[in-house]
Amino acid sequence: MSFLVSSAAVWTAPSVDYHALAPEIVLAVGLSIVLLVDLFTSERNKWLLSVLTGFSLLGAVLPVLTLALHDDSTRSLFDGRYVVDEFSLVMKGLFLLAGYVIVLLSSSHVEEGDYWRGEYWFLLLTSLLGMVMMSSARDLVSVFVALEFLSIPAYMLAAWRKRDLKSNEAGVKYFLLGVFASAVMLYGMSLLYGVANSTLLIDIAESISLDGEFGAIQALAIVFVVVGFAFKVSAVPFHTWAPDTYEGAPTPVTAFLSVASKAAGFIALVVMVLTAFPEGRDVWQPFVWILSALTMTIGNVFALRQTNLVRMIAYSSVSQGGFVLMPLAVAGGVAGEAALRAVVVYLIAYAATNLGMFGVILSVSRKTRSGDIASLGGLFTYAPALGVLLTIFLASLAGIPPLGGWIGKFAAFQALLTDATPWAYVLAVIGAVNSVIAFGYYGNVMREVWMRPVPHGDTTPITTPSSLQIALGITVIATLVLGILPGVVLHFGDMADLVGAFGG
Amino acid sequence: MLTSQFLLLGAILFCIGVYGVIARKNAVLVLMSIELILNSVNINLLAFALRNGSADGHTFALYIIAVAAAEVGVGLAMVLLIYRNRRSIGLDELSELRG
Amino acid sequence: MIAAELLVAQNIGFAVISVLMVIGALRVVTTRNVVHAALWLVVVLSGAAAQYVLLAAEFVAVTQVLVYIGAVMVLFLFGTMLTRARIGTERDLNNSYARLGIPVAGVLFAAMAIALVSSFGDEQLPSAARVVGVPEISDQIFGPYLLPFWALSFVLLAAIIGAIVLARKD
Amino acid sequence: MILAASEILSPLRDGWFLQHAWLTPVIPTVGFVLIVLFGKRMPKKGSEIGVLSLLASLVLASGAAWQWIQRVGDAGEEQFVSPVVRTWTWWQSGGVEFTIGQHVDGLTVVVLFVVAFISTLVQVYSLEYLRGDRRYTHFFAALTLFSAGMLAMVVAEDMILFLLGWEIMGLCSFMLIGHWWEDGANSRAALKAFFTVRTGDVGLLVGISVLFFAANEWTTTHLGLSGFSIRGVSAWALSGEPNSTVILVAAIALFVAAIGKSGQFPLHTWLPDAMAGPTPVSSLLHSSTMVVAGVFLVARLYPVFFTGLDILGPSSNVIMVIAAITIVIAAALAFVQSDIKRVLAYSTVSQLGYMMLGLGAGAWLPAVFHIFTHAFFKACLFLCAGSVSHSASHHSFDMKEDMGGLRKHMPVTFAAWTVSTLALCGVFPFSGFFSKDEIIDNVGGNGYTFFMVVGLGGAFLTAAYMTRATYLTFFGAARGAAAGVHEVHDAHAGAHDVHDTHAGAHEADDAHAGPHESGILITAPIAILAVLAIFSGLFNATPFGESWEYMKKWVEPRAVVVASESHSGGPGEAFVVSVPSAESGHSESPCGKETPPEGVCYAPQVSHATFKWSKALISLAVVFAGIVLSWVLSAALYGRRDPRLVGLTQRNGLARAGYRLLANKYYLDDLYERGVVGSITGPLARGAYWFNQRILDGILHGVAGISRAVAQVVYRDIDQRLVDGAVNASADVTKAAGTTVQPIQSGRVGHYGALLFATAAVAALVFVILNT
Repeated sequence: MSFLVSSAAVWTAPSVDYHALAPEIVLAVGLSIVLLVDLFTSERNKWLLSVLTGFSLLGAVLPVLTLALHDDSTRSLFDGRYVVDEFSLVMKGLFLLAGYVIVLLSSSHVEEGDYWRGEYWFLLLTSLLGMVMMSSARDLVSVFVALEFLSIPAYMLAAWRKRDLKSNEAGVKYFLLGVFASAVMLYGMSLLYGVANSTLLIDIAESISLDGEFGAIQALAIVFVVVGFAFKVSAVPFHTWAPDTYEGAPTPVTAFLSVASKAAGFIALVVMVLTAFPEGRDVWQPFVWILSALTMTIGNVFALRQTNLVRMIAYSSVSQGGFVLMPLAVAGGVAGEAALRAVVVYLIAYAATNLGMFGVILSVSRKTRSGDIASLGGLFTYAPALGVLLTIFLASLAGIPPLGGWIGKFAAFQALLTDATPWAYVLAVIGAVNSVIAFGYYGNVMREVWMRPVPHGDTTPITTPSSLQIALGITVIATLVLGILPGVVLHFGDMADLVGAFGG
Repeated sequence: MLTSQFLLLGAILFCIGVYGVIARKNAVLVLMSIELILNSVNINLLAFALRNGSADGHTFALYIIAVAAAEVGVGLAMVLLIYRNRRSIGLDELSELRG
Repeated sequence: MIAAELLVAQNIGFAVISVLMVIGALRVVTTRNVVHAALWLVVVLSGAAAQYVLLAAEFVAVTQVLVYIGAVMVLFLFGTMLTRARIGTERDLNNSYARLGIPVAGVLFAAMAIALVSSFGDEQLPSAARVVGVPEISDQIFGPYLLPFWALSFVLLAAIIGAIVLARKD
Repeated sequence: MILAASEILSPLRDGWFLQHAWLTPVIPTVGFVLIVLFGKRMPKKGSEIGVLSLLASLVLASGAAWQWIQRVGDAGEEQFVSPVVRTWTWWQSGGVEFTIGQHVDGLTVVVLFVVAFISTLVQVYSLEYLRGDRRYTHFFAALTLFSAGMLAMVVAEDMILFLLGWEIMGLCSFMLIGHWWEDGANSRAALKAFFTVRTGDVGLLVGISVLFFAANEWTTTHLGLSGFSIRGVSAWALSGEPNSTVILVAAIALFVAAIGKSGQFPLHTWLPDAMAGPTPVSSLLHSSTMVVAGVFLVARLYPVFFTGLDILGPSSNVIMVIAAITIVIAAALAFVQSDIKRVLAYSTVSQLGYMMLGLGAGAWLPAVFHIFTHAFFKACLFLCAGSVSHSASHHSFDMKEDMGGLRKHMPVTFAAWTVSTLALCGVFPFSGFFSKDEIIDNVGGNGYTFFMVVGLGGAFLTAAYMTRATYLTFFGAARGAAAGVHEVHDAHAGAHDVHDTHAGAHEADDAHAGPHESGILITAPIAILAVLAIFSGLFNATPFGESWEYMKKWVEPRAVVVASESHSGGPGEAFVVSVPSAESGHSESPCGKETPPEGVCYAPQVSHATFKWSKALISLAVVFAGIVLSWVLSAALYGRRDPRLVGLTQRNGLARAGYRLLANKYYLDDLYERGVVGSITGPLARGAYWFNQRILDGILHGVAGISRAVAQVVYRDIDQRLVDGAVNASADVTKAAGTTVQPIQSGRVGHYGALLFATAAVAALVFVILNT
């Protein structure tokens, strides 16, 4: 039985840099506390859990800051399988802060609906922990586990309104398609492991760049891996779940999916293509190019014909995803760093704007109890503050300066023009045309808000709970500051240098 | 033994699984088809582990098995949920959300 | 010579198991009886475990038997029972557009087969490969792959808690 | 040579106002914020903040203009008067520094003054005009923000700030046109305007980007400026460096933006619809300020167009062609309008065409001068129209139904209107004569005889339609509301195109009163503008000799070669390398003709036609012919109801066809609606739908089916309700799109999965085969 003969060396405990892992540890402790406190609190005191969740997230921001301010800001753990670099710190900060805003958005919603509250917060934190982990994952196993880590709780959150058939449907669709996509991705990953004999992304990059070795198997692997993440970022034609899930899921969960979960998909995609396949650009660049063009266009065409507000936002966020993919389509060439910066900047600006958008929708739907765009009619006359906020967020999504969305679009186009290839120009033109078309549906909502009568003449004012007010305040300030002082966000973009990419 | 014989077996299982998830209406059967796909990935990984002479493939495969178990649990919970609400687990009937 | 004979035996074993697995898989996706499908799935999963043994991965093979055939299959059968599937044959298991799956699977297989054959062609698996033992796997799990392992525990915890909330009656 | 140059140099004075011109947009911005925050609680509902902030801007702009004149006075004859530039770093990205700052030169101070001046007057006018409006505060907030945006665009040092101001104006235009959104047509018009202009804005974005990437390297090394800087781009365009294709693309892209904003053919259709907004808005945004932004863009980046489109070259360029078409078709359209504001709107389109024509033909200064004079008399005309509707015609703008004979009731308004009309027609010695005639003169002088004839024809048409409008409004018998027939009017309310639907309180207020003169807050701005309509032409009265050409001295940048950064200290201030003989006006300066050997140019050498009374008399004759002919016809048609003319459009086939073409605005709206907008919202769906409707039906039903389809098209063409914003794509398109895309989003998991795997499979197969 030679099978049982071990050839392993003597095991030594891996050295763990606990400072580098501190954000994850804080979150893990936080979610355990939420789970335990949930057991011992009565129904009346469940509000405590949302506070605990918020504190866990803010608490995890602290180590992110100390890590960022530390001189040696790049830390590599587990032989480079888990890397804390500036890119990952920026993204961790984004996830934690976006998560905090989502907690604010959810709290009143969760208190008032018949939810399983403790478990809701627990799952939300779990998913965010997965995202935080995703930003540092630099090998196939970590990426895969982080992806499932952030997805599995999200599948269940989408179905969280248990008695609502639509919510059930949303959860089932999200779950099944998510599993399909991760199966395809896994198959691609198994091939990558096979050709590289390592799960480390930088080893894979080396094996793919071996001269003359690039063959069909590598192409297949790259396509499959990109498909897996294209699902996560709801790129057309892998977007089909997104509108259905966004519409059916509880609205705060939709905000979570459309911002945080999508951003996680994007950073995974960025990390994979830039650190693992830099030499495979002849495969993923055209593929992402096509996905980007399709995503922008189809998302817009569908959004134009929606009457349901959340569904329209869903398609709009599909279309926005196409804009984030746009710089990635040229990321393999000279525009690599510009593309990385554009993705980071776009994600930050988009997160602020879209979360604010959902904040307004949540506030308004507390009164209207309807998802129709028409239910926003005359919003300005009875809730002027919400009307103005909604207009700001819509204008930002449409890319009108000086609001945050503009700087994102600017960075994306800058990356394309830096690449200066005909295909980049064509994509830029497609993007420009789409950004005009997009105004069609954003403008339609603005018109409802400003220039339409109030449905049923019901002009009772809207009472917005204070948590929502805080969330709206944070997001609108972020949207304005990002647009007016783009230096702030572009600084993050410049800083976000990705270890392992660009031969570094 | 050839490397490609195991890989082709994996590919066949993968494609049968893909056929299954498209063709099947019953949610439990769709979940079973997904298991076929995940097993094909594991066959791949272990064949490569033998080919490359490294243990990473084994570890990866074990992690996939664990995640697959979690996914089946979640999937069946959702199936029970829709069964309770609709008295049916036909996925095709879940088409209220569309357009 | 001895090695070559052994390989013949392994090849025959591979062929037999593979045929069984493919038949089983086809029955899983075509049978009209949910319980039969589950039983055919057991055939495929056991076959996979046998293949793992052939691939010198006995620990994974054991895990496969324990987790899949032991736990997952029981889950499936519970799921089948709880959703009151008929024990006999059912007509309504397939979509009206089931045939759509054939071309999709066909094209997918074509792409995979071309890639696999062109890249690995007639490459032999090393006959005297370094065998990976359990200690080595554990060294990996508790060494470089520690963090995903730690994460997996949270994934399973989340899955259990979420599944309970979703599945329970309230 | 350096010694010789330094002798003619003297330090140029710049005072506090020039240094702080950037405050002009900042003050209204602050005013806007204050109105939004506290407006409703103020005693005058925030309007006082608006008026005061604009007044402050006006003071600053006037001060800057005064100091600029002094600065020019300091300069030697041939010295380049460098703009007063101040910049601050805004942000840095990817090695590029983005600055924000002010760039004050002659063009800036002219437009700055005009914008601040008209904005102030219009705000004062609005105090009375919108009294009691339910969104009074919002109106002033939007108006103030608009002024801030426009002023920011005018003082912008770089294209980023320019773009910012440009977009803010677009947004405010949208809000102001839709101010009375209770009428669905108004909000549709607002969206249409915004969408059309945004379509053009893509051109601006593209143009700025192309310029940046083409010029940045050159500007950084030679001038130490970024590729967004207006000075940098101008110098680059004249340096002989640019690739001719690149700069052509940039110029065309920018011109597309100018077409959208300035209502040039074929994107002019939004401007008449924009008259749905309150009259002060039409007066400010849609006649005198915002719509000249496109002209301003061309004038501002003139070197780019000069080089890119080969202005002054042997053949005509795209600017002139578009401008000529615009002049003629818009003037012709003005004849068939019965809404007084629409007449003025088409007139504005036509006059913008003149400005563009001037720029396209190398007559930079006359075009800029026309911005200046046109602003006064056109704003005055709009305010007069508003005054008429406010006090005499019961908020109707329909000249045929509700006006007539008002000259006796409204002496001030009538006098101001007449003066402004004469200015617009270009009658000596009113202001329009000096600017418009200069444009026509210079177009001819630069060798574009055909376009000169077009300009003269346009002048004839202008004179004719303005006479018609004047006759209908102020002469003849009073009709409808002007005659005090309120009941009849109310019954027909729905039949009129556009109505100012004021708050009920206001209606009741003057419902019993007959036509009367408006209050002082309305007549005072009108009177001030009328005075300027008479005299503003004297700022560049070419007929009176060189000494009267103040504008040329103050505003026109001098085409001299200036040492660039790499040769000396600061751009512009250092020394003059070569000297043109400016007196003769004909180019000896190498600027724009060939690469300057050392140093850079910031402006191309343009020529000036010498004024001849003989030429001026021809154009005056044309104008008088137009006025007289139109007066006779109008008196016959509308006054005496001459049977030979009344109903001519019904009887005579040719006249009928012509009238219908004009009445339908050349079917352009329908072209947009069906062609452009429809194709954006769902090309495939539309194609499928079209195929289904036209081809299949056609085959099935034969000729009868086709003719029915054609009849349907005609019916829809006539139906103006379909002339709609881009958003409201017709219901059938949406329905067709719905059926086409249904399979993609069927809601079935199996379909979704099949799509996912099928795409993965196809992509995999393609890339596998490519890499095997």
